[in-house]
Amino acid sequence: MSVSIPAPRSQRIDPKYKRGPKSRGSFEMLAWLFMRLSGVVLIILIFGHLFSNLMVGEGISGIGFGFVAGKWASPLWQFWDLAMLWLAMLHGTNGVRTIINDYAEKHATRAWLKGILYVATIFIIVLGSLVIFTFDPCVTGSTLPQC
Amino acid sequence: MSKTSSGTLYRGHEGMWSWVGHRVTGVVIFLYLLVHVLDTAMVRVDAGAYDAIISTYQTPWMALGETGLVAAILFHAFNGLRLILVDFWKQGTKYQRQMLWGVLILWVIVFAGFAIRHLSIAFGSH
Amino acid sequence: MQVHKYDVVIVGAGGAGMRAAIESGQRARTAVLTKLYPTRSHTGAAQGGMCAALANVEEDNWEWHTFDTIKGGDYLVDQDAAEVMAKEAIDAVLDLEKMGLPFNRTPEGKIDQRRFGGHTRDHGKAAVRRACYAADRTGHMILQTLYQNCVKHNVEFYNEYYVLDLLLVEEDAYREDGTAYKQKRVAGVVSYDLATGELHVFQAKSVIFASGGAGKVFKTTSNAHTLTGDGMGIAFRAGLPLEDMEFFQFHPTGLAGLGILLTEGARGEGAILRNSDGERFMERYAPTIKDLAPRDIVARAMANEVREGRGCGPNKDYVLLDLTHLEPEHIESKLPDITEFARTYLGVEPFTDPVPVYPTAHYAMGGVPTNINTEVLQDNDTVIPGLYAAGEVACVSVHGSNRLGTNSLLDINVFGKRAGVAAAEYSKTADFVELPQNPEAFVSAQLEGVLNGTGTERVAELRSILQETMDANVQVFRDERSLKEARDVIEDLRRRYKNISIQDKGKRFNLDLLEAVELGFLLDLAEVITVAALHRKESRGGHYREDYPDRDDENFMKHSMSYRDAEAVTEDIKGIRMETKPVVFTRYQPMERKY
Amino acid sequence: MSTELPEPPSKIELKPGVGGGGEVPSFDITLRVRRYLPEATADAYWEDFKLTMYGTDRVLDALHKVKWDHDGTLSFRRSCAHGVCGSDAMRINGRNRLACKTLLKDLDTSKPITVEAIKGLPLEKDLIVDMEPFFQSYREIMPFLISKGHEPTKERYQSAEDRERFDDTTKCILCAACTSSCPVFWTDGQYFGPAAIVNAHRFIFDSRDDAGDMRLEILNDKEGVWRCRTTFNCSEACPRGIQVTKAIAEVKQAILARTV
Ligand SMILES: Cc1cc2nc3c(=O)[nH]c(=O)nc-3n(C[C@H](O)[C@H](O)[C@H](O)COP(=O)(O)OP(=O)(O)OC[C@H]3O[C@@H](n4cnc5c(N)ncnc54)[C@H](O)[C@@H]3O)c2cc1C
Ligand code: HEM
Ligand code: SF4
Ligand code: F3S
Ligand code: FES
Repeated sequence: MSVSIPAPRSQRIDPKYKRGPKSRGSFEMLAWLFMRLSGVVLIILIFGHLFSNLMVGEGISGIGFGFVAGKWASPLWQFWDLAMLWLAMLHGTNGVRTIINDYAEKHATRAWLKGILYVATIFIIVLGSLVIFTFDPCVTGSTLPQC
Repeated sequence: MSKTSSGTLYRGHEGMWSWVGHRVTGVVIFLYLLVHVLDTAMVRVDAGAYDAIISTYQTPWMALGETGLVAAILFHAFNGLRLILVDFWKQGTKYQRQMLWGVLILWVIVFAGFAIRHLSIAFGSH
Repeated sequence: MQVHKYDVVIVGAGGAGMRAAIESGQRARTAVLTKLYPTRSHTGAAQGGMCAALANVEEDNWEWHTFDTIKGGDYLVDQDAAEVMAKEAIDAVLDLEKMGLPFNRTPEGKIDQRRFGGHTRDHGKAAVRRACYAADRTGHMILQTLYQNCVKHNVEFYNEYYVLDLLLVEEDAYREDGTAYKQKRVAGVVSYDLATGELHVFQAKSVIFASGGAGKVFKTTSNAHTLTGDGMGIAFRAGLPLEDMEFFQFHPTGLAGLGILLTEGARGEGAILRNSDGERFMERYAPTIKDLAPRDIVARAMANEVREGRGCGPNKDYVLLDLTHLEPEHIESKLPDITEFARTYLGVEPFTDPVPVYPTAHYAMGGVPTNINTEVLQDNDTVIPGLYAAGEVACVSVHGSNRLGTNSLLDINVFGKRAGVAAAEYSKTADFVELPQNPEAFVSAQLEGVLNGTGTERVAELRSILQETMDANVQVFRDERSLKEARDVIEDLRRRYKNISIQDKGKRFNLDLLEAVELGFLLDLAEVITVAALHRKESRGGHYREDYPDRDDENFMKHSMSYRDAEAVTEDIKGIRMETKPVVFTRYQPMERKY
Repeated sequence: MSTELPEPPSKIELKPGVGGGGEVPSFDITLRVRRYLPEATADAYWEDFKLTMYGTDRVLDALHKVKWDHDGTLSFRRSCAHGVCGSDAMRINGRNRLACKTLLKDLDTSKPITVEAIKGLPLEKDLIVDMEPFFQSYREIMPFLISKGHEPTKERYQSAEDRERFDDTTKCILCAACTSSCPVFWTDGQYFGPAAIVNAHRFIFDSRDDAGDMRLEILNDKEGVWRCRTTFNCSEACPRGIQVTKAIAEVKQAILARTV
């Protein structure tokens, strides 16, 4: 039964529990606040989106290129979807960031995962925004009457 | 060393399990959102391709998935409101449990309404 | 083995130890050794209050407080010490307030005060509001506040270090009259690190003992499992005397059968005791202050009611604490914790039903003798340079033969502070005393002995026999027969103790081993208590001999001093020598004690 | 100040059977303990003990019975035995409780009662964990009164309402039941944890204290209050009935109010 026993333990802290340097500024607070504010707005945006896409008219069966073109003809829906895209992506990204912080213990793993997350987020937001702004009802394959 | 103490499950109460639900639904929605933006982006490439993708959404299997997703969104949304009330309403921490029951009731009602309409459309049209 | 060097080493991190540490830590390099995390100390269990003649709610002054303390202790109190305590009480409370203690407040915002047993206006005229309190968790708030201030001052703690030996060296010295004697000096302490099983020797210029009480010699007790009288036991083994050990306080209101305390503050807030006839029996025993009579009187009254068949319950073995006539909101705001104890542990709802209570072993009035500067004495008047003691482990003696409620939290603050200052000041002028050869030899042999023991006796069994016999024979009522019975049982247990074995042979957190060591202290102390009680053939304060029911000032108005002495035989016990020490009188002459 | 009460009657009629009692029922239980003896085996394992216990016995009594009558190597911390010292927080039937405050008869004795160490702190032996990281977080929030200005000669005055403001959080006995029940704390042990926040709250809302801002600054950290996900495990676990999550919410709001 020879086991090595660590040195006297008084006030010894397992390195795992040593806190890193203090974070500066109020980023975490703002992120927290943003989660709640964006959450409230997202409820309206997402419920409106789901309702108009899936509940009224023919619901899911009615969705197609024409449906999208019809919607984005109105600046209101353009703005609606743009806001939803941004808020949901930022909200979701921040959420996933917290989750990574929680469960990825190694610093390097954390950095990698968050790197991938941010790249994906930027890509999706930029892509989505471009799609909404540069939407062209007469893209190849369009069978809309105005083309 | 601490593995031995954390290996087993903590039973927790409603609060903990609702948080687990909130977290899981949050991630699910996020992953879906990534895909959803990509597929919607097809409208910028080719209208036919977009329609083709959307038509897969219209199959019964995808409709079921879609229903699940909405279930997740509804829970996440209502529970999100509960969390906001817990944070900002003075009595929020006191009534968190009652609010959770409220969330679940609301969730069942709204989800039932949605599911009936959505599934009848999805299955009806095929 | 490791050796550490500190100016001041404090043994114990309860109220007394941490109050000392706050003073000493700011003046000298100080280490606090404690077998529990500081906030686990039993000071945190204290409920009712800490008294001081602040006169915040009604007229009061420290002289009345002095008088009450002396009378409460049945005149066995050293009056100079009582004066010091009552006078410094006011600053002790204010110090705590300044450190942040959240006392309950009066409508004007001052510290609120409540009544407590034996505290009176103008020498016994009526009960007075003297106890400062924080709901019914005054001790908790004191312990937390002191720990907080230790954190503030960066006090060095060695948590879960059991001190098991005191290192004393002896020198030849001469008294003023030319007679030679052996002067003891303190070199340090030996401790056992629970986490690793290693011994650590702490060399120190000053050592303060603040290791608390010894309630676990009894079965029914309000004291924690860890209050095994280690400090007293260590001092006794190191050849120091123990003073007034026969005086053990039994608190009237322990939850029946469990011993968990319901504060006297409950009676201070208006609760009363009733017997099986529903009678408020204290009207018969103490017509003036009734339920708020000092603890020894109330405890005896209760035991007497039970003995005479007026006890309640199926076995008629307890009486009732009645709070039902009080306003529920009032109870809820002033006594939230104890009502919860009644609910949790007995399933009784105190708002509507009276609570079963019976006296429970509570407080050791005796202990390591010190003077008013907290310096430990090696005999009646020779100070051991560098060795101090404060709190329940010590006997100054401010409590005499019976402590008044709230005077202990006061004691630990007043004398804890004094000890901290004195020990630090001493360490500035003194040098280290050289450690003896192999300082840890005694402890390591003792531990090896237990670890390698192959006997058949089990620690838990011996301990429970000890505790039962002490409850049965050395409790509220004692007489020659019962004390002799206890003595014989203890003698037998001591023999069996040599033949123990334990199951845990490891080095990590070997609590099995330490329980065996603690049992050794308990046996020593139980023996001293019993022998001292046999020796005092009178009744006084907490010590009530049915065969000698009266106080006998002529023969016994003096402190008892028990020494360990291999040669001596007292009351048929070999190894204990009894001596006496005069009581200090300043201004109050003994009177009959009536309330 | 206590109100003056009328003298209670000298004699009353007692209800029959007052004080309860009667035969103390005994019952059999299986205590299933998560053992970990680092000097003997590398891993933790479950061990069952069959015991006969009595009416008012608590889980602590059952543990004592094992230690004293069956297996002396079983190790756990305890001291006061009535819920005021905070030594014996452990996971009983999957949830954090104090062993000395959990009556066996309140548990389902038909099934084994499981007992294991609290989660998230380094396990040292059986039910004993290393508490230092926990106390370290506590120390970091400056848990002591800091007041500027001159010391009054007598006490500082404080109105009863101001005193009441932080009453709840003064009850904390630092048992760690809350922090070790927090799913966020389990993840990496970096989160300050509810207990530290409770003790910060005790000073932030004390009208006599002047360093509230500093404590808010400390807790406005990536490991501070914002990591709380309001799972309420802490509030449910607290043996002192402290509204822990509420205290955390109040601290969050104080930080918000101060920055915005
Ligand atoms: C339930 C209860 C209620 C009470 N209520 C009141 C009240 O209302 N008013 C009042 O005035 N008094 C009250 N008292 C009495 C008072 O609380 C105690 O007498 C007082 O707190 C003792 O303080 P202390 O510092 O001497 O010891 P403790 O607080 O008991 O501390 C002892 C310390 O010594 C350490 N220690 C012990 N042995 C060793 C060792 N071998 N090695 C290292 N460290 C060791 C322990 O770890 C601990 O830190 C009450 C007592 C009890 C039990
Ligand atoms: C419908 C309206 C929504 C509301 C009201 C809402 C509300 C919230 C709130 C309040 C939080 C913070 C929880 C906490 O701090 O404990 C949160 C977290 C989160 N949300 Fe949402 N949300 C909504 C939509 C979304 C969407 C669309 C996504 C995905 C893109 C999403 C993904 C997440 C994620 C991943 C988290 C982190 C979960 C965690 O840390 O446990 N949410 N949500
Ligand atoms: S807040 Fe409650 S659970 Fe947490 S440490 Fe304090 S007493 Fe224990
Ligand atoms: S359990 Fe943890 S997540 Fe918040 S509510 Fe309590 S601190
Ligand atoms: S033993 Fe003190 S809290 Fe349980």
